[in-house]
Amino acid sequence: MVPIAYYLILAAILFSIGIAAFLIKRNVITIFMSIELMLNAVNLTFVAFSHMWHQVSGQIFVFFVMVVAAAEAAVGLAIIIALFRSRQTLNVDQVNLMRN
Amino acid sequence: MNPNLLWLIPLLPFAGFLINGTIGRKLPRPAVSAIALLFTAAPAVLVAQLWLYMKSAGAPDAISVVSRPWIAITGFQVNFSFAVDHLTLIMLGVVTGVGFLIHVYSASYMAEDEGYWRFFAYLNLFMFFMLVLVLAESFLLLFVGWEGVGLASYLLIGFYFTKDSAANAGKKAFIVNRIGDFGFLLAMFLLIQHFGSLSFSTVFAHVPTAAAPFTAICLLLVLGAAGKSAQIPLYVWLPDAMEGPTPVSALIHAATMVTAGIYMVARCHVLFDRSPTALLVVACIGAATALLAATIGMVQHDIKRVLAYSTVSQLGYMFMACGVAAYSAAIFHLMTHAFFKALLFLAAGSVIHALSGEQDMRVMGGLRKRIPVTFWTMTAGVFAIAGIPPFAAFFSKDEILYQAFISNNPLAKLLWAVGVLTAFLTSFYMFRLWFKTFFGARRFDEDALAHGQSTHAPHTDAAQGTSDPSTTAEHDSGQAAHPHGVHESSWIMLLPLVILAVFSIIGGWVGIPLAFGGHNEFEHFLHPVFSTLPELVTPEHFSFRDPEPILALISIAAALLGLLAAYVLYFRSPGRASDLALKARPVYSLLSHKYWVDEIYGAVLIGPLLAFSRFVLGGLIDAGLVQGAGSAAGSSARGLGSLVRRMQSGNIRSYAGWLALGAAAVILFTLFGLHPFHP
Amino acid sequence: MNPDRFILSLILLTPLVGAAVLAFIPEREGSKKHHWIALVFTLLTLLFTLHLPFYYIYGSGAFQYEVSLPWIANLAIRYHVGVDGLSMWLVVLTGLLAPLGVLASWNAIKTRTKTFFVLFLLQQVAMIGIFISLDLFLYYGFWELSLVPMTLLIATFGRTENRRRAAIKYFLYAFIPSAILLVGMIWLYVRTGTFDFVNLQALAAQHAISPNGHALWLCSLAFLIAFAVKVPIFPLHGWMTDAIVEAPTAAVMVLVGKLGLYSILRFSFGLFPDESRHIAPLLVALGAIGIVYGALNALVQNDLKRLASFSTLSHVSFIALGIFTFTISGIDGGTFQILNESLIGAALFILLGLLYERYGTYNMQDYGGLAARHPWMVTAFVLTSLAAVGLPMLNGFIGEFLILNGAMQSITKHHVLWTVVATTGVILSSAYMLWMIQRVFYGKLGVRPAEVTGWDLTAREHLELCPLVALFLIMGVASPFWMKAIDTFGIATADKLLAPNPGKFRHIEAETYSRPTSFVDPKLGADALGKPAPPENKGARY
Amino acid sequence: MSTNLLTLLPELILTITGILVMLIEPLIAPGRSRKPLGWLAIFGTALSGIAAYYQLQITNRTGALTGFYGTIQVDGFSVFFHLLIAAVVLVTLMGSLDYFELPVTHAGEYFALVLFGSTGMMFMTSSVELLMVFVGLEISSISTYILAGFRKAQATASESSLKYFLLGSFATAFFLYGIALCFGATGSTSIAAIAQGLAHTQTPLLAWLALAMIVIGLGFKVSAAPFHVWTPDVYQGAPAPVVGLMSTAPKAAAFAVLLRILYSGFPLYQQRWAVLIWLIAVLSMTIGNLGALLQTDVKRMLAYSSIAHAGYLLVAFTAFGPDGISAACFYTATYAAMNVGAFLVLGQISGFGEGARSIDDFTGMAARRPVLSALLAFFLLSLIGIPFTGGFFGKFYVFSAAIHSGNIWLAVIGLANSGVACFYYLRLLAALYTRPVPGESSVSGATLAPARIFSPAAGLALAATALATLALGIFPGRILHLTQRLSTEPATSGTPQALSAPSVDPR
Amino acid sequence: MQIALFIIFGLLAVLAALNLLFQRHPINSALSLVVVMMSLAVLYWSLGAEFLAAAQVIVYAGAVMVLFVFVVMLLNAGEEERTHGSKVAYIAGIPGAAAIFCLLAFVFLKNKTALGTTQLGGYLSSATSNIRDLSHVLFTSLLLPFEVTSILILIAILGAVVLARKEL
Repeated sequence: MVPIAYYLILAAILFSIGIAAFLIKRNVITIFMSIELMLNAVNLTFVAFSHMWHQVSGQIFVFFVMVVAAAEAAVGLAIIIALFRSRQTLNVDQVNLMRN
Repeated sequence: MNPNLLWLIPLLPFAGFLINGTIGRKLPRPAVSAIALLFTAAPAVLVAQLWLYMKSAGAPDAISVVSRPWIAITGFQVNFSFAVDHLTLIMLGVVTGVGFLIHVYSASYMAEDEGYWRFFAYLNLFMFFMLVLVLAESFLLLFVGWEGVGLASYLLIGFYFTKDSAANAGKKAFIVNRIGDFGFLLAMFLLIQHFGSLSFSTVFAHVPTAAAPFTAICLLLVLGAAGKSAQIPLYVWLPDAMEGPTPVSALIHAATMVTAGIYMVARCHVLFDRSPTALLVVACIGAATALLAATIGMVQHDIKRVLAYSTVSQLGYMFMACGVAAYSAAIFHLMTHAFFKALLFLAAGSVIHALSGEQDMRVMGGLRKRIPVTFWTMTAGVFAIAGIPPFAAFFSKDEILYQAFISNNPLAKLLWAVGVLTAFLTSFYMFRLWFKTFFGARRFDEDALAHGQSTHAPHTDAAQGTSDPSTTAEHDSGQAAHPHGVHESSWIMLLPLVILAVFSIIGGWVGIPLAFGGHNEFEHFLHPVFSTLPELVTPEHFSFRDPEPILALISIAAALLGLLAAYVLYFRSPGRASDLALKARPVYSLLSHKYWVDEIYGAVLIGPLLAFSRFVLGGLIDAGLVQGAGSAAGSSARGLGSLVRRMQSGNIRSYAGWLALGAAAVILFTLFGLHPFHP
Repeated sequence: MNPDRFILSLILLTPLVGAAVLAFIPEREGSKKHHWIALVFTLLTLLFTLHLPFYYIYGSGAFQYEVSLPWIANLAIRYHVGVDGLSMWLVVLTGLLAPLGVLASWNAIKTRTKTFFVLFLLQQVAMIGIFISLDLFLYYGFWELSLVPMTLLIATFGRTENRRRAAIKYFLYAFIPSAILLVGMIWLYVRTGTFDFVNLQALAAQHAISPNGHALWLCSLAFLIAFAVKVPIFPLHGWMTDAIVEAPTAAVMVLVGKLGLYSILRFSFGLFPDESRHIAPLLVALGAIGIVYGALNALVQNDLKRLASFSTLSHVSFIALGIFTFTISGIDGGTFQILNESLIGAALFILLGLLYERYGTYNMQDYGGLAARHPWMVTAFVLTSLAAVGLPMLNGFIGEFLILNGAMQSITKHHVLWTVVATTGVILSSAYMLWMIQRVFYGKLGVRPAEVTGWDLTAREHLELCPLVALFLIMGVASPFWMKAIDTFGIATADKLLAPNPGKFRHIEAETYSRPTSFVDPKLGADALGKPAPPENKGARY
Repeated sequence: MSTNLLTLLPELILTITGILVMLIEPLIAPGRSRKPLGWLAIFGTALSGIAAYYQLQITNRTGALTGFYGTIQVDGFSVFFHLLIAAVVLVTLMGSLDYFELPVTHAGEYFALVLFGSTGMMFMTSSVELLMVFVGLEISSISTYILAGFRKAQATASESSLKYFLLGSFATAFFLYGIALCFGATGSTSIAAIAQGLAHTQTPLLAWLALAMIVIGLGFKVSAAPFHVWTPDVYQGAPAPVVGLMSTAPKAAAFAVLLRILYSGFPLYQQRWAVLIWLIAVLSMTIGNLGALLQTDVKRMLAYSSIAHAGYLLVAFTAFGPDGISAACFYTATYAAMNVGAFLVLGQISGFGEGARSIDDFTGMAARRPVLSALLAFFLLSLIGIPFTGGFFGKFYVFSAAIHSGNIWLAVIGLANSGVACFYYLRLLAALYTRPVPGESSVSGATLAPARIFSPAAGLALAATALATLALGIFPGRILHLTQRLSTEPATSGTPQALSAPSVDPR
Repeated sequence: MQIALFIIFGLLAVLAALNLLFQRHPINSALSLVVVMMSLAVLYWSLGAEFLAAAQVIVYAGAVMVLFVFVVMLLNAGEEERTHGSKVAYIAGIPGAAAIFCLLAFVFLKNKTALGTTQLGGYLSSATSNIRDLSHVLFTSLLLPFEVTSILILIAILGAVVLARKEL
């Protein structure tokens, strides 16, 4: 008998931690991980609503999010590698050639 | 007589101007002067014919011609229209007659000048505008002539444009005249407002019944007249105008143009008669100017300047006459003045010519024998202006003084007293000029003159046309061009002098008042024009209680007193004048500096105006506010822009921070935002 | 085939075709090919514009040579062009100034001639478009378009290093208010569903545009401010000096005045009669202040072009003053003065350009004593200056006289005060113009002329100046030829805005000066000149 | 042809072409030019454009087509965007044929990525199912992430790519969250069903939250303030033709999605989102224009300008009803034409090496590259909104829609903004045409791409964009007609089919 | 039962997430993320999404995270340095994140009753799984997205190749 709202709040907590991690972390890979964390939070929301509405489409959505996350991971990590090659750093604070 | 010939009167000189102005440079000098003379003589002939016609029995009081409209908008129309009545006729006679004589004189006087063709083109242009002025049948057309003669005056004063003083004087003349025109324009606007027309006939026909601000209109017109006729406070340009060649001074700045103001006031007498205040102002201005200019004239050394101040002073007389509603007296004096002042200037020109350009009276003297014709003609002029009977000005000046005395003007007696005092001063300074120039010892260096070098005037050293024209700054340069000893002028120059001298003597006889047994034909002649005045004094009403003879005696006495004073100071004991000047040093200095009027104008009006323009308008408002508003807007936009730039730190984390903040804001707004349409 | 149907489109298209032709002709160093082609096209345009006055029906105040075709049907936007008494002469004027501009650039523009003439012709297209458009959308198109070639001309051919800044400044000053103008126009469109000026004017006359007076008021302000900046009217002239100082002669000739003033007359007065009347006292005051302000500033300039720019400000302020008096005299005079101002300004700037070509400076202190060297130039210069200061018998006088007269007859607040203030401009203008002449042409030979040998006007330069000078004289003497068209507009506009006050002005029949006893038929003189001139003071309205 | 296939036709053609490109790529020797692949891609894109036009003819006759269980809907609205995207891609491909110089490989992949990415964009515009939208969005996003970092040699390229990727994913998470909440509020992810569900939802707060999240996610994609921060950096680092592409086509698609979701998904909350969009529009216009004022890098400046243009476009959203949609579609088209054109010119002028970057580098360019300068000037004028260009008519249409709906002050702000905007466009414009200061050459010839005559393809592309920009300004009638017709469609889109019916109840 | 699962794994997920936040070495963070994912898998299962639970473990925790760890290893990423990058992230971002959380929580709590609760036993008591329904929907009404995902994956491969390949 757990209220759906609790699941949602749990998801919100994770989502917010994800945002916070994006803001605080300096390592590009960790920042990327925090995005994954946010996506997971959204997934939890989907599943909770899916449960609430008795509809599988929410779950299918999660399934697609996983696929997309995987694809993004592939591309994102490739980008990170490319960046590392040209800059020799993973610290986002040093990735600010372009500004203003 | 075909009235369309009226068009020709001004247009012929204009044709002369066009011919000489465009191709004159390529023509030989005789051709230039022939053209100019021809196109000046022809109008004179026409005017003579007109005169004969108008004098003949049964002739209309006025003839007029009207052209197609010049300005035509709904509700307001101005045509080119000329009209000739007796007033115009006198003016036409003066302008064409004196004008022609001066043209003749110039042909010789300017013979050596490089800008010969230009000079005659300008002179013809002046004739055109002056004739338009006097022929005009509407205020606007009169204004055309008014401005036009100002233009011609500007061009002729600045004829020796390479000389800064000449260019300055021309500019000053034009601008000061423009101040007068400012008043004239405003007066015209008021006339349109209240009469719906600028035609003399229309306006004057409605004046008796109309309720218009006549005082305002008249005062504005007076401002215009004061500018043109060199009255206080706008007289300052006329003395400077002597920078122009002497014939110009004679024609424009003595005989014709400067009298336009008097002509205009006389022409508008219907308006002035409705406003006693304006008349009073006119009279006061006239009297004050007459006195002021006469006092200054006493201490001038430049022969032309003496004459210039005398012109201002005489114009003051005419103004005063207008101010006491003695318009025909004013016009009478205008006419005689045209004769004798033109004569004086031309004779002065002859003197200058004789001395190869020298104008300073202090280095003249004893010329009586050397240039006898000039001397005798000049003498006629001097006696005329001094008011010695029976010379012309005696009658006209006397008429003015008499009219002032008997007028119902509250200041009548004072005006008369000022007039008499001025008459004394006039006589004094004119005889001073006469004595200093023609009598006494020779004060010039004849050898130097013979070699073309003046001990006094450094500006006569370079001969025109022989050196770089741009560096040649000549004063009446035609004179310096042929350095030789003191000599009498050619007969071409002397002939006009003689003719004018004759007129200076007999010119006043047409207006001998009844008191002296005359018929005052002049006044009768003008009667149709000034018919609103009370009926003329007829012999039946004549009585010996009339003060005219006594007044005349007083003014003759004043003139003789002036002669005597000048005789004592400048002939009998020439040193006494300078002693007197030393004794009364402050007064002398005040007079010789012309009451510091130019300086006061400079310091009070022009200087502050320029400073205000430069610093307040140019600096504070234009650079500060107008430009500053733009740049302030620009820089504030840039400031905001740099804020936006600072948002863009280049750091991904800060970008995410903005995103998060923005997201929070959007969510917040969506949930709790203002929803005007939503409960 | 009746050319009336397409003459306006032809006038509009000819320079456009010219620009296109020029754009495809390769440019070679030192070649005058582009000059000639531009000259041919501008002359062709002039020729076409001359059709207008010759076949114009002068009695009618309606739009003529009208064409109205659907353009963007979905939004009721039409290609609607036509001219009336206000715009007809302006079109001719634009046609006239273009060849003169080309001639004035003959030697001044040596490099990048293609760019120059393409832009120049485009500028002409835009200006003609502005004058003939009767559809608000079409009008706005040309209005904004007119900014572009000018901006580029200034940026490309500006004289000093400041040119880029000046160009941007000009554009910004003109564009930002125009953007707000667009809001006003769209608002009108939304309210009425039409962009057609004729329809809108009819609606405005019936007060049927919007019952919301407040919105209407704001809308009229949007219009007025956009136009006033372009004119420029006194405090909004921040762009002007820099632009004039930088721009090449041919561009300056068409830079100031007529577009904005025309637009005020056409659109502000046509669409917002009541609002315009409301704001008239302010504009009259600004006009009068602008006259004096411009004149006083001109008095203290050392740079010839800056002086000319302030004198231009003074002159356009005259016109603004005149049209906002809402009197026939003021509006007629103002409209006529637009023509005069353009011609005089053109002549003045051409002359300054010629001086610059010879001596390479606009600094007056470097000049002096040129009159002896360039008699023809000084003649043209003096004539132009005299026309500018309003010497009678030259064109400037008639405009200024009617304007000031209108100001005096107006019933706006404090009109007498402003008339007096404005009339002082007559004094001041002569002061600065004559001072300029003196400093440039009179006195001793100046620094620059002493170093450089100049030459008097060449045949081509005579060709540039002679038509202008001739026009000064002709327009000064025969103004009714122009005025009869302008007056139809004046009547229509002033009537609507200001009901005649029959009590104030008395109806006066003009009469001839001659007495009945005259032996001459007074008409005789008139007949001899070709046409009787019966005075036609039908109902004195001012 | 089955309906399903017909609804997919353009996407299908693009996909197949992309696969062909990838298949042929290894067959070309490493050192050889990849141009044939480019031509293939161009051919495929053109074909898909024709297919989209064919779809338009079909829908003209039969009305909207739906396919694949109602996940996609082909109507005038989607076809309009299909055509637009196809056109943008076509022009970009033509313009970038010569862009990749030989030592730089991956030209084949570039063409394939562009093709696949445009497939995703097309899917976005035609789908009425949020899952499909999401997948399409990811396809287009990921391909643009990659394309942004294509000039790997430049340090800025990978940085640009990384920033875009990280922040894009961050925003995607929000978008996704929005979809989740939407699903939570209505029990469906089909747009039509959402609209129905919202009518009687128990949890309107959730729906509002969903609305906010979706606006955030899509706001990021269209680079509307305050979600614009990535734009300048990414545009600056990315290759010019790619910027041209990604500032227009994905944006157009995102706008299409936003239009569909807002107008047909959330019509009930119109007042609520209208105010929100109002604010975002004002903020975007203002920040975009102010930010651009001080820029010296041309691409960065144009990036800010694209933020501002997103703001102008959003103005149209606030005009309720068909007017707004029509205006938004029209503006998208004009914006695409002029912006792609501008970036193509930049690419042609500065080349792959990007020799000319700052405004000063362009000083006096008109003397050296007259045609390109004239074209750039023309595009800049259109961006300013000078009449007789598409930019003007678009702006005019947008603001007249806004005024029509009573948003006069929004129009005033917007147009005042466009006044500010002209300052920075003019700086570039004036620089192009100013004579360079003598003695101080702006850019040495070496850093510039050699002043070659650009290839016929690029010339064609430039001519096409310029003509389109001009035509949209002078004869906007046809496009206007189309957008006005389609403007009624999003509101009726999506017949709720399978998804709206409660799925199998587990019990 | 369910509440116990929720509390335990929910707490675990939050703690692991916080650990991700506070760990300075990326490997530690990665492992924390794995813990989060595992916990979520349990929660999915408790909400009746068995298939997702499995997929979460296999795809996410298994494949994706391995990739992460691999890259961390490949790039030899060490502990992150303390650099002073952005104040905005702290000044604007953290309050923003907090505000987002508060707003979300506010909405969820406000609608707590309307959202209802999980049925005790729900899927857990059901003998059948929902995989059939899932696959039915996936291959009928959501067939197109499923197919189109292949393009996505293709792009990902392409991109990875393009970006990660060393230039000559």
